[in-house]
Amino acid sequence: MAPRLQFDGISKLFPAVRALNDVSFSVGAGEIHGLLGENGAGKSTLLRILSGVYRPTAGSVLIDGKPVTLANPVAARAAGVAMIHQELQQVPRLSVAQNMFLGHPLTRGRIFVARLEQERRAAEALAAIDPSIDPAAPLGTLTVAQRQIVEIARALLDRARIVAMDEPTSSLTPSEFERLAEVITGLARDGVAVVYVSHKLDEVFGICRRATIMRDGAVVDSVDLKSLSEKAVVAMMVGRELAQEQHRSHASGEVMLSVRGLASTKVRDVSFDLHRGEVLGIAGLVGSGRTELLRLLAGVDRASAGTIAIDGRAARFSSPRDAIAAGIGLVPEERKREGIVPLRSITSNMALASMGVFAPRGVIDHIRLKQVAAEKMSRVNLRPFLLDRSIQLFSGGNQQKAIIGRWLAAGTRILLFDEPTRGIDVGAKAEIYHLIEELAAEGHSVVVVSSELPEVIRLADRVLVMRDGTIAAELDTSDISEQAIAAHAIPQTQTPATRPARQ
Amino acid sequence: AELAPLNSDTEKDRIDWSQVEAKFGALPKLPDGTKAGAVSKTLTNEYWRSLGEGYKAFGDKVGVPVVYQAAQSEGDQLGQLTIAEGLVTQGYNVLLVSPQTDANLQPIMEQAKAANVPVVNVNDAVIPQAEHYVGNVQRDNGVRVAKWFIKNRPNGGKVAIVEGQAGVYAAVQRTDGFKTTISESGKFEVVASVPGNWDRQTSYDAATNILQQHPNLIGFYANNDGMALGIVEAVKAAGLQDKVAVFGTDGISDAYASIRAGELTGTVDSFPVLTGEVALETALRLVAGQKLPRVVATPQALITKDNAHRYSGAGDAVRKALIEDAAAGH
Amino acid sequence: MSDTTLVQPRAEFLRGFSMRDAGTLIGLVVILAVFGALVPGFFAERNLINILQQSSINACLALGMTLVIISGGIDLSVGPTAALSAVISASMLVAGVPFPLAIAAGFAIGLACGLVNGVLVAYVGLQPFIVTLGTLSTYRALALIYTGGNPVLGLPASFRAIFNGSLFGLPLAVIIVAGVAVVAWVVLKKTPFGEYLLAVGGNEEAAYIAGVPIARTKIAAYMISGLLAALAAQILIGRLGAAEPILGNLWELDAIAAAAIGGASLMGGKGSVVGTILGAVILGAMRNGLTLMNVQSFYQLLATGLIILAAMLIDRVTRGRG
Amino acid sequence: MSDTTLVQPRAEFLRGFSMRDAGTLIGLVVILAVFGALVPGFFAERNLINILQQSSINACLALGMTLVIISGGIDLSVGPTAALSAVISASMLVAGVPFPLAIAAGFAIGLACGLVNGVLVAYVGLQPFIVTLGTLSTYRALALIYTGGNPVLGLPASFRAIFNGSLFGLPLAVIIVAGVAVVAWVVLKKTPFGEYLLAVGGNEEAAYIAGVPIARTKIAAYMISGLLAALAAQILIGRLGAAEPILGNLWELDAIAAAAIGGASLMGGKGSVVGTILGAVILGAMRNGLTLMNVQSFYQLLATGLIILAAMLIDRVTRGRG
Ligand SMILES: Nc1ncnc2c1ncn2[C@@H]1O[C@H](COP(=O)(O)OP(=O)(O)OP(=O)(O)O)[C@@H](O)[C@H]1O
Ligand SMILES: Nc1ncnc2c1ncn2[C@@H]1O[C@H](COP(=O)(O)OP(=O)(O)OP(=O)(O)O)[C@@H](O)[C@H]1O
Ligand SMILES: [Mg+2]
Ligand SMILES: [Mg+2]
Repeated sequence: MAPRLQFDGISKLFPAVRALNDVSFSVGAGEIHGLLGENGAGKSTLLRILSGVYRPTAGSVLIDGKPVTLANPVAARAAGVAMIHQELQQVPRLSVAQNMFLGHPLTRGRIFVARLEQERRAAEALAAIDPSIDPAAPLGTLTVAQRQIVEIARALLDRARIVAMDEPTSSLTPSEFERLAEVITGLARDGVAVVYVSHKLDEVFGICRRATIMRDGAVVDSVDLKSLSEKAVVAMMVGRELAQEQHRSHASGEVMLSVRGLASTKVRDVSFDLHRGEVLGIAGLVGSGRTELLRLLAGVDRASAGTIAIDGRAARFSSPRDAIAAGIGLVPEERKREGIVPLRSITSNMALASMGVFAPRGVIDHIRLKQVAAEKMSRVNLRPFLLDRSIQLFSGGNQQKAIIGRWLAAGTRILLFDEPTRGIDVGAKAEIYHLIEELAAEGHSVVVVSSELPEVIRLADRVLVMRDGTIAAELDTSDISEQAIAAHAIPQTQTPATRPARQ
Repeated sequence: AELAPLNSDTEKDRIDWSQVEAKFGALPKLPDGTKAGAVSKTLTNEYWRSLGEGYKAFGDKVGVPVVYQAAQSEGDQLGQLTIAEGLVTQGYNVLLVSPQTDANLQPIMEQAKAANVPVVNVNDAVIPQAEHYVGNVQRDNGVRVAKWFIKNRPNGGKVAIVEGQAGVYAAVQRTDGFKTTISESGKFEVVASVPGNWDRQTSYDAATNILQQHPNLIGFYANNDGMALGIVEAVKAAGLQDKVAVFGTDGISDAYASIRAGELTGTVDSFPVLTGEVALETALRLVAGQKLPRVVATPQALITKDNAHRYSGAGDAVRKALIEDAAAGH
Repeated sequence: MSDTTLVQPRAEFLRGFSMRDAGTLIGLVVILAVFGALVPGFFAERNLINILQQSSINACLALGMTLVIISGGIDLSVGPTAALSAVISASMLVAGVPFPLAIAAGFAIGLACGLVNGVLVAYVGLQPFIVTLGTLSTYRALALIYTGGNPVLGLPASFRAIFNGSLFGLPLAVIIVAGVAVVAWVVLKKTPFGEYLLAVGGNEEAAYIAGVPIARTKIAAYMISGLLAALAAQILIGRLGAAEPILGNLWELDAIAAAAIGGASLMGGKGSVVGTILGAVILGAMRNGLTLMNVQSFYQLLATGLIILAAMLIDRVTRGRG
Repeated sequence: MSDTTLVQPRAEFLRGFSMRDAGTLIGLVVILAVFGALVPGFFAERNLINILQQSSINACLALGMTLVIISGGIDLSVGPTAALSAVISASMLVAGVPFPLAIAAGFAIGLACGLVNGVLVAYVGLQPFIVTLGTLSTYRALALIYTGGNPVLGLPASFRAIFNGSLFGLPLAVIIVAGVAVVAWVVLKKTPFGEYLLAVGGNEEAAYIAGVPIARTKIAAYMISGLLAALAAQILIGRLGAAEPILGNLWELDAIAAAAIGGASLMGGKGSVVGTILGAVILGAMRNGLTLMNVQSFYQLLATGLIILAAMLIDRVTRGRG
């Protein structure tokens, strides 16, 4: 019997880039197939071809043995393909249910949108993962995590024969992944072919039996995960062995940043100190106010109460500019919306926060700018190393590297990372961890907000656990463990599954 | 010596169009290949198209080709300047210009002088440095309508003005002529003087509002005929057609039709075709080397149902009627 | 800034009447109150009807404009579209063509003008502003060429009666436009097309990926705008009894102003039928009030500018950022 | 559609002369070629200089407009800003105030008008289109009120000589505007402010988090636009010898058209100084050629519309989507 899905010699050329080169592999009905590779390996491009967003330059896609023409998203959907895109593809002003049914709404008499029916069906689909999401709420009022769940639920509505998931869990916590895993295995039991892309190898090992590993646009191999170690897979992805690194502390006793009684709409009475050379982890459930806290520290939002002192001097931020001048920089959570200026080059994006440095006399010193860009971008290992190319053409991981480079160029002393490795591959992840440690060793102070507990444990000298906008616990190096963090993060009165709904 | 800035309404060095032939004789013979270039405000208004017809008619009569252009819209000042500059470059022997504003064709004066091409400013906006002007007295438009009211509505009453585009010379002068004359009589009150922007719909709405607030209004004066025709509709919609007199300006054919139908009370016709003929004749006399007074005044007449027939015939009949008028000293 | 891009959760008083519309309503109330205090007779029933009637044409255009703006576009060509539709309908009427046919021809012209705009925007991928700037000149020129620049006069009285009548004391034009508004509201709030408009303007890429027919949605928006411009033209020539090729000069600015005052965002994805209607009435009330106060033309122009700014400010203050 | 939002990487032939500009240049060459073939004397040196001179005022405004558009805004008030600046400078000149002072006052007016626009956009958070639509009326009204509607006549000949002179056979106005273009190019390509403009228009929120002074950047863009409108006003009154309160009617549309033909995106974040200059020359050459061909004004209007569309189309075809 022909496989449910078969890629046959797919190539994709973009101007100046060969994103895919003769990719062939197949996925059977009822199979959950992992698709692994570093940033820029071509995973999203392949799935975008599958979902009709891009046309392949060569090669074909076969479903149940028959070649299909996937000329546009509508054709792909008609061919039985549902897709969860890596970047959230949503319209903030429409409701959750409207977004889920966008493009093929349920109608009454073919004229009116059957709003209630849509909301009922949407609620059903959402119930499997997060029943707290109100299908009638405007999508723009949801958190990123909730929006991602909506995106997943949308793919479930279709009863598709093939479901492609491009990093569906990049903003989700492990407990949410658990429920997603159940949903995915349920799909597989019903004979759906699932292609699952994730940089979280434990997830892939957890639910996939087979996986295809890609590097530089080509297939390295399709492998049986049962017979391979994570380490071996990583080696295939990056083309070399990655050394397992251990946490090392560089913290000194000198207080660099001191926060007292900080509060805003979502943050209550937060106090802590951050030392020179320290990496401070902030853990907590989605919606616990971590992002909000970082935004206050970075001057993006204004605090309603509390004080911030840097090097013992009180600081008052009325905009990020003030915070940057005081030596604080934020690597934001939503890269596309808050991080990059899409049309501009890597170099421009990097230099944006340090224009004063590059233009001491009002005119930009392009020679110096080029040097610094080359230096910082090779330090973060940008790939491809095209500094004048517009940033929107880079993979998410490489965009993130450019944003980190932005603060390196600005000589920022206090770096705030919000989900620093969201959507970033293992190789780059290791590089970023290494980078964070190096920065700490050089005397920078770092705050890392992350929903991935191993990441927090790997990086942090000390961990603050947030709950409902306030600090529920502070764990020192010796106390840090997944269990300890989870115990403090989860509200006593409720389980994570019934996290309060926001409308 | 520098010319004093021209005020076409008050300039002393002037001659009435009907006197030109008597004083300066028939049109002298022109150099071979004489051609005239003309630029006016816009062709979207019949007035300016008729002016062009006048140019053409006279040009045909004397065998002088005339190129007639206009800006793309009223208010396209630089576009008009571009056109005029094009005409200078192309080597016409004389230019007839009807500028959008008093100033926008100023550079032409110098360029034409340098190229030794006489320029005749025809009607409406007045270039201060203009050496030659052909046209009517703008202010007189308003004055004539005011006089009609004083004569035909001896008891006085409330009147309203709907103005053209704010700041345009013709609109300012016409409005002022009407307002001043009618106020001096003492019996009339100008209860509203609001912008109609040369636009029928705007004028319709403005008239509706004015009528509603002053149902006992006795008359409107509009700065052009398009606006007046809009007002007529508003008056009809308010059911006041027998009580409210409506006057326009320009004498376009629609205005005549409406006057004959008994709807529009009257208009001040400034005889654009004749003006065009006179203007081109003046221009050609200059080409032939004659020295004419700075201003050649063209005729205008208040048209009402009673005299409409007299002025709406073929070109020569109108010309004759106007010569009679001139002789009678109107 | 962060808070401009976030959507405030809004307590919808009624479905379809948002906080944002309440802001516009307050703007209208303030302006009405000021004129009511300054102008005797401003609140007379007859004058209020006048205001509605005088707002109706702009409201009609502004409704189409709102849909186009929601789709992320703009239609600068509404005035010339109306003019072209008007002169063609009118010349057919004068030639004795039966009303329904002549009116249908006018509507067809409006649809065709909108189709051209829509195709250039959606299929050729040109910027809406510049496309409709180009067709603004083109359609105007066609109307002028067709008529030789002359108005078309002498529309049959019976035709004029259609648009000049009254029903329940309200001018028919007002009732027609109110009907159009209801339809537009239903379309925007209750139909897939309304959703598509919001999606295309709100996030075109997401809409495309979700299978929304992007091009058809945009083209439909421009065609509706053209159709409503044609309707406005019929109402106007009915009222004036003549169709001029220069009719509709600067209509686009009034229509855009009404839509924007009513909460439409020129970045797309946002707009309200109720708000647009209120915006059109604000502008109409202002013109009416200034005329009744016999404000001199320079000061009327000043007041027009300041009131547009004030309406946006009032709205801004009552609503917070966004 | 997904691929409309992605930009093709461009091979830069020369720094600052992009593929996109090459598209505009091809548009210009085609239009020049057509007119050159149709109009004898079109390529005469005198006529080419005429074209440049006739394009210079629009180019000057369009440069400011380009910066505003890049920042994600639009400035409809350039014409009235120029008018206000013109009448105030002119009345000072006529009153005998020394030139530098009178010119400086004109520039100050331009800056002030831009400041008001900028503050309303950046601090109050109103939509640029509607803010500048409001100030369009407001500034015009102020110019009319200040002068009572009358032109200010009789500017000193020596003042006029400043802007009317020639250098190396080129009119001074052309040289001044060329200088402005060079400065604008340097500003956009070589200064932090240029980067800020592109960032603010490209992604305001990201720019904000990266520490870009959003409000100041936007305000500066509007002030530059106001300043260049004032400069255009000085050039014009120098040429005309008089300043009128109604000067600058519809200038905004030409300026926007030039910027858009030159590649500026009205969604912000994108625009080119070289392209804008080429766009202004395209429009200027078109006017000039049509006049020399003696095209009747209705057909000129038609040609204007069609050529704007054609310029965008040529550019679109030579460049691919984007
Ligand atoms: N529209 C485009 N135009 C040009 N190049 C592109 C385009 N889209 C993707 N690329 C390039 O194609 C390559 C593959 O990118 P892709 O997004 O498929 O990688 P990925 O494996 O999904 O990476 P990540 O793990 O970061 O999501 C990259 O080099 C990227 O820069
Ligand atoms: N765009 C938004 N609109 C409305 N509420 C929001 C928005 N963003 C965040 N919130 C709310 O602010 C609160 C704190 O969110 P925050 O993003 O700080 O949490 P977090 O712990 O960082 O979680 P996440 O991992 O989702 O970022 C949550 O209750 C969330 O609903
Ligand atoms: Mg990807
Ligand atoms: Mg967060």
